Amino acid sequence: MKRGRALTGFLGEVARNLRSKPATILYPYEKVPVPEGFRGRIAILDEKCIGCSKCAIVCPTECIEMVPGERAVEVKGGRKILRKRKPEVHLFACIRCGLCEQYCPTDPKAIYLTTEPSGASTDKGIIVR
Amino acid sequence: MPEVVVPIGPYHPALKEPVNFRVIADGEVIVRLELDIAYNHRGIEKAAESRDFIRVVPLLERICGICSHSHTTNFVKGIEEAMGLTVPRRGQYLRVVVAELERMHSHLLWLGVAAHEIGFNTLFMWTWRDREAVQDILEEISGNRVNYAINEVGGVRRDLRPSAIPGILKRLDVLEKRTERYLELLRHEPTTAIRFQGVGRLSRAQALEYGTVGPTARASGIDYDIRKDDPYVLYEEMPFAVVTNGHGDVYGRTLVRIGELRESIRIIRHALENLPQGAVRATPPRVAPRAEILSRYEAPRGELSHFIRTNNTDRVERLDVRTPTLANWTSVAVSLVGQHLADIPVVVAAIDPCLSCTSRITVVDEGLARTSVLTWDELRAHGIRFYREKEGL
Amino acid sequence: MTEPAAPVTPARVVEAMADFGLVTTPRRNRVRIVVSRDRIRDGLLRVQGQLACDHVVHIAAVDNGSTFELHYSLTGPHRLIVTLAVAVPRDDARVVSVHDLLPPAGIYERQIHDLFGIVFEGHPNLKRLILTEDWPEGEYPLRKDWKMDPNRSYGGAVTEAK
Amino acid sequence: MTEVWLLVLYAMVFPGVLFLVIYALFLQYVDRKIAARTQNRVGPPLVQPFADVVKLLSKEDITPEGVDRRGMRAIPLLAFAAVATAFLYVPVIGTSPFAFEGDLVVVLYLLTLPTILLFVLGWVTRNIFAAVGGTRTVTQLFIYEVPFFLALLGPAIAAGSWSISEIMAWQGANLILAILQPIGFVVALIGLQAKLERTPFDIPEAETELVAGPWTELTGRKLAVMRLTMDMALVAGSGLIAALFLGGPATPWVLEPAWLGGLVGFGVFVLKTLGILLILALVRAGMGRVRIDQLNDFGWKYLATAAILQILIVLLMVGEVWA
Repeated sequence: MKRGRALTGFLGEVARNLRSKPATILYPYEKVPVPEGFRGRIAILDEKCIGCSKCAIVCPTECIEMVPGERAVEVKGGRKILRKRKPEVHLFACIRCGLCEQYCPTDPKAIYLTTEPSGASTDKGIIVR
Repeated sequence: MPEVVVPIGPYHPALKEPVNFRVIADGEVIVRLELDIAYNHRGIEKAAESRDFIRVVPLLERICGICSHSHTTNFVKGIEEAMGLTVPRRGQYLRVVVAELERMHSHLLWLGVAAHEIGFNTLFMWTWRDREAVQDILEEISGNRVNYAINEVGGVRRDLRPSAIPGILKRLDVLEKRTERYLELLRHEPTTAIRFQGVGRLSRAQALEYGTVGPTARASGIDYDIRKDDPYVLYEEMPFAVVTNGHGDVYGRTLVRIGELRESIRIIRHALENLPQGAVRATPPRVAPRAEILSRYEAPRGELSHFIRTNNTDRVERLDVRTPTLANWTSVAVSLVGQHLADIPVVVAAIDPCLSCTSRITVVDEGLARTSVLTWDELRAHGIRFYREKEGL
Repeated sequence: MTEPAAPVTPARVVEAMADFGLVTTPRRNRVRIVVSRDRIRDGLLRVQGQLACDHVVHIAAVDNGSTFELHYSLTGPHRLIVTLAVAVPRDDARVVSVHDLLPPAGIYERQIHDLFGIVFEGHPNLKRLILTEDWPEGEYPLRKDWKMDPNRSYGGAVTEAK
Repeated sequence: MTEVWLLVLYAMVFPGVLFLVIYALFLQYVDRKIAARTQNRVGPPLVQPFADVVKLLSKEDITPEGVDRRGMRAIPLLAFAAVATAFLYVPVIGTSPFAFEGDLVVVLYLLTLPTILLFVLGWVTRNIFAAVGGTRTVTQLFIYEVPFFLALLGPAIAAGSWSISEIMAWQGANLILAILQPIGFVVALIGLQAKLERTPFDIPEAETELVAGPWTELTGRKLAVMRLTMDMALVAGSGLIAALFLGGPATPWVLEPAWLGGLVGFGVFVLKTLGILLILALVRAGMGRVRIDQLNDFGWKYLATAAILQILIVLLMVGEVWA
């Protein structure tokens, strides 16, 4: 008896699925919705960066490289300093853990994760500047 | 029919990860089997010794893609114990929420894999569809669908937005209905019944003798669950029951996992509804004093234990990981003897083996001057030469 | 998993195991006993017999420099973790196998043998488990003094420096 | 249709080989689409099966070392030819012009040929998975073939003829046999499912155990032809069951002109085969794979018994009505 009910339940679901919309989407043509706070592609806000290298130190994959990028920047308290270096990220070595964003001392963050998916590429060496 | 050696793996459609069984079968019945798991060694234990506590957590998360939260929670709670650090209640509750969501997605994934192993692809697709809902919740909480990157020494890295909670609870209701449906289906669908019942049987005594853990042990009637036996991250405040049964076969393990899905939903509901206010993390000291910790955790696959030794520095002196899969392997070899060839996939799958967890330790030669990028032809030539020599051709 | 007559408490473990060596209780449900290398089987038998430990949690190996340390952690229905710590000298890295007392120990011992080079005497199948099959013999990567030899092949095809 | 060129047209174009190939690909599409939709997926586009065949045809064709190259190449072609020939006797528009007394037996044997060839294939390709799969193929053949033949014997006894077209005509005069012989109909459907090695009877090629069973070493063109053969066997098998149990393409009234009758008959054929496919596809979607020993139990205990029971009932009925 119970068995019969379970099986009709199963067949009912099969019939419902035949009528309803598929759960999958045709990916490159339809976009996947991402929630607020999604960890996506990394981005750098160069004018805020003070060149402190904290991001490069905490990065677990060591994908952040500090390169020369001299520029006058404002630090907390309105003081102006001359920064020596700026970060560059090897995009496909980045695991989007967000530690760099967490440890970045500036406000707004000079290095942060966007909500845009990283996507794929045939070029392994893409660098985010 | 004489004895035949059926090589299963390292590349085989039934295995999602590389492992090699040499199955010696007499016709369709298995006589003996030999096991080799050395295909996935990544040197994580060695690498962990050279990273500080901030940078080691994302590494440990990558021991396994499915139980990533288990490894990090187990590690950070060990380090917190060594430091004598108290983690804020809200942080602990969030750890529990993510841990139970992880258990749910792991069990749903397992259910799909088990169904696929017996060729029941509809059930496979359905469970994986529902698993998406769990991952959506995880994505909402942590920003990632796998490898949540939410743990750190001292607490969790992200707070949960209060506005997200009603949506999550609504999704849990749907998942609860689905869980009941799967339970009903597995109990009554004829092909799953004949393929699961009586297959890969382990008696209670055998399960104890071969040191099984997790759902494998609980399906043999052993009441062994670290969440109850050695409570961590406030599990003592959570309402749940340890699911056991006495079937001892693949069917029993399936029932245990589905039962745990239910319990997980209960825990998550409780945790979200009673989420304490306050901070989600405490600031940890930079170094951990000298200590020796055996940290245990009930991962979806069973008891996970990390042996951690710290030595007054900001990194571990030794991290020894014992994964649930390694504990369960011995029992697989035992329970497969005398079974049919056709049962290998489902019996192996029944412990939910996670090989990337188990053989995690090839050495990354960062310091080496030469690059280790091989062209396809070089790799192919090497493979052919190696096996010629090995097989004496 | 039958409870012994007296409930197993840390105090009882201390009492039962006092003749083996230093017994410490680092935490509420953890007991650590230092056992000498020759008495490890006796220790395990005692733990299994008198303290009803029937489940091996972990066999951990640590490199202490001049010695290796093996930690056999067991538990039972009392959920108390009893750890037997055994020191094994580095230049004579041998210890007797306990695969017959604890069947799951067989696979853990293989793993430790593979990574630390500790020989478990009496183990029936001490073959390579974790490392790749073309890993060189006699190299144990988890020893602290292990350094990669740039002139050796550690598996995979050898390519020249670029 | 007595002129030779008409016969050639019939054999080669419509409803012969060309149509068979196209319709086989279409049925594969329907089958995959139904499976996908029950699983809540989108499923393949209409041209996907065709694209698959084209892709496979363009792929590298590998013969394993030490295997007889010509023999291995001949196997898929032989299977293809057997199924294509069998299809000539299956009525698609009206009756088949090749029909003769006894064509039912010929069709059954021709449809068995691909299975036997799969076993041979498994045996010659020197692969352990293929060999085990080949053994399972034959074991399974012994299990389902007897009930399947018995089930198809029922209509022949009832109609008193060994010709598919005659049986069809008999159903036109009486009732369709799915109603008269429901047990036989069900057994025949199960037998067909097993013959086509579809879940729950895909034991010989169980992916998670034997990689692809006898198919393991097939690549490129050989694989394309073999897969096409199995799809064609689906058309031929469902067409056969449609003819024997559902009255085939016959229409209960005579339509004028003749081409209209043919067209309607063809439509009826398509509808009936699609109906049978729907059942087969739902069974495939709704079940897991059984084990060979479990199939043995099921086949001999229940399936064979049911088939024999049906034959006894038919014999009794025939005796009563026509004695």
